[in-house]
Amino acid sequence: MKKQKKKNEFLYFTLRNRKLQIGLSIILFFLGLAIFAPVLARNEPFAYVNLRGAQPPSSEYWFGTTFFGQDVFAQFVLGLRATFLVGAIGGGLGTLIGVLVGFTAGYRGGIVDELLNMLTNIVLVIPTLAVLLIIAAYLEVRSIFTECIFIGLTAWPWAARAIRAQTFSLRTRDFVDLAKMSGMKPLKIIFTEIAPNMMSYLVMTFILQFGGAILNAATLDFIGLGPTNAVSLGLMMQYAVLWGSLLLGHWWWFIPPGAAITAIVGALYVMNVGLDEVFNPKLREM
Amino acid sequence: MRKLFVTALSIIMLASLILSGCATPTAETIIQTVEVEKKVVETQLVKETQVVKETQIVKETQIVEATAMPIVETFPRNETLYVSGAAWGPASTWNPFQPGSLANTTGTIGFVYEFLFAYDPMTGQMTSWLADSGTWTNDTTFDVTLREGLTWSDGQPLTAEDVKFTFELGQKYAALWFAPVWNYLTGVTVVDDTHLTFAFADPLYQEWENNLYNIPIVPQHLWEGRSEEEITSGANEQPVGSGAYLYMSNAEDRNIWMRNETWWGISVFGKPAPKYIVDIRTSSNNVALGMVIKGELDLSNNFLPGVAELANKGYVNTYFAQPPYMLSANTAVLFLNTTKKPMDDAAFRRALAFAIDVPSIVNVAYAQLVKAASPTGLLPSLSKFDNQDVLASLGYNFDTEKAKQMLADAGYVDVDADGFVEAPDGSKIELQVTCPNGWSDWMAAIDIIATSSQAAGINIQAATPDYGAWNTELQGGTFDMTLNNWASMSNTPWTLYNLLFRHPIQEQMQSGNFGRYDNQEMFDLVDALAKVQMTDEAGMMDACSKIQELMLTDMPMIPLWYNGLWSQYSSSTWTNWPSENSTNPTLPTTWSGYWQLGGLMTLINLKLVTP
Amino acid sequence: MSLQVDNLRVYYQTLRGDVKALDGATFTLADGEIMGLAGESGCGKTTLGHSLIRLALPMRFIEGRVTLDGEELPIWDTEKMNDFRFKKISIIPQYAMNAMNPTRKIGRMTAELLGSRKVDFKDILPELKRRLDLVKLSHDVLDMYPIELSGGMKQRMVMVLSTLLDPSLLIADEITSALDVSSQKAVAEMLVEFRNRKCCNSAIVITHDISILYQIADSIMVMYAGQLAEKASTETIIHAPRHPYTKLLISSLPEVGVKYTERRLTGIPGNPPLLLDPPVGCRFRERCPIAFEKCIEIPPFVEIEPGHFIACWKEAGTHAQA
Amino acid sequence: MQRYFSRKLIIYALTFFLAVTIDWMIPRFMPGDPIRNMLTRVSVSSNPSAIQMMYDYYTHLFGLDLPLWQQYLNFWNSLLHGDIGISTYLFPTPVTDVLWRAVPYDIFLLVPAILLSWYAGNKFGAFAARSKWLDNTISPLGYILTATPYMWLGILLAWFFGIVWGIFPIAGAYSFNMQPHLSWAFIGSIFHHWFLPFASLFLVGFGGWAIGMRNMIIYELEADYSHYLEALGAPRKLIRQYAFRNGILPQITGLALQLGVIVAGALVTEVVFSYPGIGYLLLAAIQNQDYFLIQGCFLFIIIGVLLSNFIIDIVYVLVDPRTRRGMTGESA
Repeated sequence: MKKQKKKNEFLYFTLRNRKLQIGLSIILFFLGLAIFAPVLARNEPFAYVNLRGAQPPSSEYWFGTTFFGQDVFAQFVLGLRATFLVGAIGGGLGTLIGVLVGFTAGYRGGIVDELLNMLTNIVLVIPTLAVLLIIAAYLEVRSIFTECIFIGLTAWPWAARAIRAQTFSLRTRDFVDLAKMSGMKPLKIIFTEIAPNMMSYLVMTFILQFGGAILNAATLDFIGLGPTNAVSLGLMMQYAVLWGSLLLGHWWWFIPPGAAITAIVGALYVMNVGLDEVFNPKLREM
Repeated sequence: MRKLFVTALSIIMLASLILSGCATPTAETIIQTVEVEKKVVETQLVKETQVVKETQIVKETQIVEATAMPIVETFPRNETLYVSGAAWGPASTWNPFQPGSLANTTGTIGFVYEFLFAYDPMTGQMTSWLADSGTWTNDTTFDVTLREGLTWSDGQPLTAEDVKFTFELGQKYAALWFAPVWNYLTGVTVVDDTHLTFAFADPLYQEWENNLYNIPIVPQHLWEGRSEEEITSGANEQPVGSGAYLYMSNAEDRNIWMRNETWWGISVFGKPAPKYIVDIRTSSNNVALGMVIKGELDLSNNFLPGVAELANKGYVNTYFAQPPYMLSANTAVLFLNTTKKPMDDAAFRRALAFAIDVPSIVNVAYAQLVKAASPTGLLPSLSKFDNQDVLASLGYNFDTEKAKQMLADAGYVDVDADGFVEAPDGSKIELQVTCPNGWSDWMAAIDIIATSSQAAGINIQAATPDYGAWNTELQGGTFDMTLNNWASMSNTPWTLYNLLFRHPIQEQMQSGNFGRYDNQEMFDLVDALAKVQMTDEAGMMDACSKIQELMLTDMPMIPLWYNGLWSQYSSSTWTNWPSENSTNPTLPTTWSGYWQLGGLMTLINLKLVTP
Repeated sequence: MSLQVDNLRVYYQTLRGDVKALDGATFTLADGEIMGLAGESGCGKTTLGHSLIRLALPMRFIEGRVTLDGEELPIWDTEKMNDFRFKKISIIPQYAMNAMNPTRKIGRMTAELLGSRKVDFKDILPELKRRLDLVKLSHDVLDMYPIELSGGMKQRMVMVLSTLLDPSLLIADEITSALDVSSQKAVAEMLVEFRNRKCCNSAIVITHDISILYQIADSIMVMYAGQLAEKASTETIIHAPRHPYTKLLISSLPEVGVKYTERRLTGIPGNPPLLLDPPVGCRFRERCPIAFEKCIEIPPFVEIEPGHFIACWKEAGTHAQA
Repeated sequence: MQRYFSRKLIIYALTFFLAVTIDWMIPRFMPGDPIRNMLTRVSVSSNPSAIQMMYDYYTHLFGLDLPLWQQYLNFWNSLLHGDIGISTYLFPTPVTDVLWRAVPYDIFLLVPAILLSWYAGNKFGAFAARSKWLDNTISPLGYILTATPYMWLGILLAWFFGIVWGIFPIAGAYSFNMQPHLSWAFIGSIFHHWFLPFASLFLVGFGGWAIGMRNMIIYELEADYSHYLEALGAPRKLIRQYAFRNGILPQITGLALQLGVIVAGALVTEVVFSYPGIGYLLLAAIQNQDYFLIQGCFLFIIIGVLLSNFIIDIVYVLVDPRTRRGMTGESA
């Protein structure tokens, strides 16, 4: 009964929170575009459809065409797919590793914790992008998938740090002690006692990792170390700059991809704060 | 000590600035109105001379070791030429024997170090430079007469000994790029200060004459004490040469040259108009293009997509006022890996040549900035060596239907009805066409190659590995088909054919014949061409015709289009740029290796805009 | 008469409606009186204590009147209350362990706090030192950060700090619950000492621990479900309670000295009502062994003997009728 | 405190060791041959045997013909002697020379951008936390800024201010018509070129710090000590002041954690504005497959980040009394 109430209250706050409403609707809007990209895009992203080259947005080409006469809107919606894919896989992998490392460290404690914590702190100091750049630079063929993997593999440390701290505090709570004393198996304790209390943390970590992965991917793409055979928002910006869109005034080529990334990542951050307010009643008043 | 000097100088300059009581305007204000510009320039001129004087005083009284190069606070616009497009990285070497890295300090060869001869691709003539004349006295002896009164910029005379010394460096050090000349060069003899003789055994005339305007002559008195490492790979940070400009200074994104007022060539060719040349490295097209439009950059040799549009509107000037706008610089060739199926089949290769939509590459990928190549691959400047009969019977053009027919005739049929043909033995054909990632014009081009080939039924996909990976595939021969344009503008068709049919076939093909086309007949033809005297045009034509006939029959690689000699300029400060309307047009380029192809003459012909 | 509270109602705002945590409290506190405030968790005793000094969201003032030394406290107005806080009414919070800014030296923090109240730190320093002696703290603590003090030390420091301006009323909220038994006793005794030395005039001691009250309180007030149940002298509450809830509360303790902290009262069947929608009438009705029809109406809190107040129809029947 | 520092130092030493090892490993275990790439740029008119000789010569010069373990030891050895090789892309310039030329620009760009954005962001965030109204108007701006990809902001600034309005240059570190010298004009030119890259780094950082501080303050205002002060009638001003001071502490730690992200931002910003710092250099090194320069850039970045971390640690100790008093306030 009590649990039920708690759940309802959580849901209630979730739905009522303005920040979550705004954030979620932005994400859903872009996700919708990404999902229905094949329907929405009337042209192949790289097909040279407009023989007049770059043209501003029109009813035929909603976001105009590129220097080569490619449909910017088609590239945009398909690029969104890459963005969400990178966020989901890269961010998901980062969270997963972070959780495994952070949780093991926090829960086991002792020497395991010392070692894992040291590892985390070491990797934390090394600038992720520098490593990513170098790895990407030496990969012969890069797909969106490998990009996701490498972003995930380098993004976990701060997630691990946060999860570890949270596990630490949960581990010493009464209800866990109680469960231990009652002879519950560690795994069961983890799943029945600790995991539910960590959910809020996990969700928030994932959201931040999601956003971080998107930004990292955009940076890699822009520098020319993105996927060698795909379309993404970062690549669009790279091409736009390479092909002189700033000077030629082809603003429709470089504004949409950046704006979409900003909107998506911004929405994720806003959602994160919204969730924080939901999970942490003290903050609700502001 | 140098630091101290700079600091002292800075303080003096600051003091003089404060005394003169005016702030130096930035570049932007100079460009805005002409009247303002003039005024500004006058004050600056005064200031500059003042500063230079003070510099000299300081030098005389305190510092002996300091270089004579003055520090110019702000370059006067009417004495300075701003160029870009040659450098792709910060300056790192001024060693004239490192041609690859010299792009970053374009002018090291051409401005500082000079050659015996120059070559004018516009007229197809070798012109004398350091050498007054060069003649084959017999088949194996080449006599050179130097001009009188040649000097190095440090005042020492430039003599036949310097020339001999330079050539003999190649004999001593195999790592120097021109070392192979000693395969057929047997000795250099100095007759007197201005005369010397080269003796040969079985000379490669074509290569030799190419070398005459590519081997930079260095001063013996400064180089003879150097170690092998210094000569082959030293940075030579304070280059002393004989040429029209002196190296002044460099920063991460620029190199600065100052006119050599005592250059021997002033009396021969005239004085190059700009006193200073600032060579700017721009990483971004936007920057270069923007600067040209604003008149901040006088000449840009960057590849600037979209420049056609701006040229049409009159924002920038180009060599041609209409397509292709640019002169042609080199040939983009599609190398086919003849060791792989089905590229080992000449019939397939010829069909492919008809399947590729070159017009789209020209019009879409390059927005008309390039020209479709002659099937022989030779640049327009060498078009006199195109055999028109061979072209008429064996040439190719974009024709999807014909390509389909040729494939069918050769047994390539779509067996499994997937829209793509299978090889005569029934195996599937899945090929990749590659170029380095980020080379955006080529990336667009290979997309078109892939798409148009698919339309003809050949399953080709575009792929863009990184430069390193691409290069490994290229030289290791593991690619299917790939683009390459490494034969530079030359005085002889041999340069191109030497790249295309480089032999013998080795494990690593580093400088040509990447598709490993192994045909002794062809190799013999190219070797024969190498040994034709440059003066024997009929002989050259004959050799070229044979090469072209075999090449177009076997089609081991497909020349597609000419990459342009990218060049766009502003006439706001300097004028009299070469164009199709010039009486004696020269190459409007700053690329390294092109100064001796007329680039320097372009500077000499420039005139200041009279306001 | 130091404190007089009339019909004070303070609710908690929640999304599902008001939680009637304090529903009509009327009582007085004599000069120099230390009154214990006891009851189960969630009975409203903390709400009562806090509402007197810092009525902050989500607490909502409904009605009532609080008079301290003849002056009405504007407890509904956060700004106006500032004039009274610290000087007239003060609190030793439950979270005394974390009550001090961790990044300020205690002395400096005190000085800044006093300064913000227009009191000169230098003038009060001698008195501060005397009081530190009183609670057996070295004067050095002023030059320390809170983290350098033990729990007991922090508790005592906060005690000194809260009473520094000799407030008329001191609210001590669970001041002993975080301490070990020996410290508990010492702190409790110090509180009495403070009162004796007039560091504060009167005090309300909110606690779970009736044994502490037994040692230091002059009187005890018992609350149940947001309402007052009984108030009388300590002796009376411990030995002769009249309200059925008080009786059960006292009898359920195995012996004086054992906390009934978070445990449910096993001796009393049922649970306390939810204050979101409390039953009408006497809120103890459903668990009361002696409930009868009359209990459907709210029993008034009446004085049945001098200083002995009770809210129960049965026990105070005659008085209530009158 | 000693424990705090020794712990930190061990972490940094290990990080350095690991970074150097990664640094050494990555190029060696990845495909691509730097010497061959360098040689392809050499004139093609030379014959294969000459190229092979040049290849052997350079391979030997760079020590790539040794066994791997030997290369690794040599790497450490020369590293400790301050020698991290010769750039192949900028042959024959030593990598350290190339890097030292770039470092001043990075310092000049990054230090003000980091410190000012941190300072202004914190101030602004604290300001936003003052009231619901301010929060609702200011915070969205912060979210937008912090979510903006660095290069996109750079592109927008370059487009607006550099091309549309033409009031700022978009390439280089100082005007192309000048040589470095000490004058107001030259200093002006330096700042003129510095402004846009600085602004893009500043703005993105600013948004992040403002949001962070706003959240911190709200946490701190709900802390027990804030409630106690309120109960004792302390004015809002004092409470805010404490909240700000305490909220700053995690922001300092945050600064250390954000350094990696800022470095990444600087890298792309330098690319967008052709600003000759290490980021710009690293990209060129990657595009030219210059082993040694890539290693050098990475190493310099690591050293820079470690140094900054250490400085931040020291500052943290100075600011947070808990670490100073022998307590490990903030665990390593």
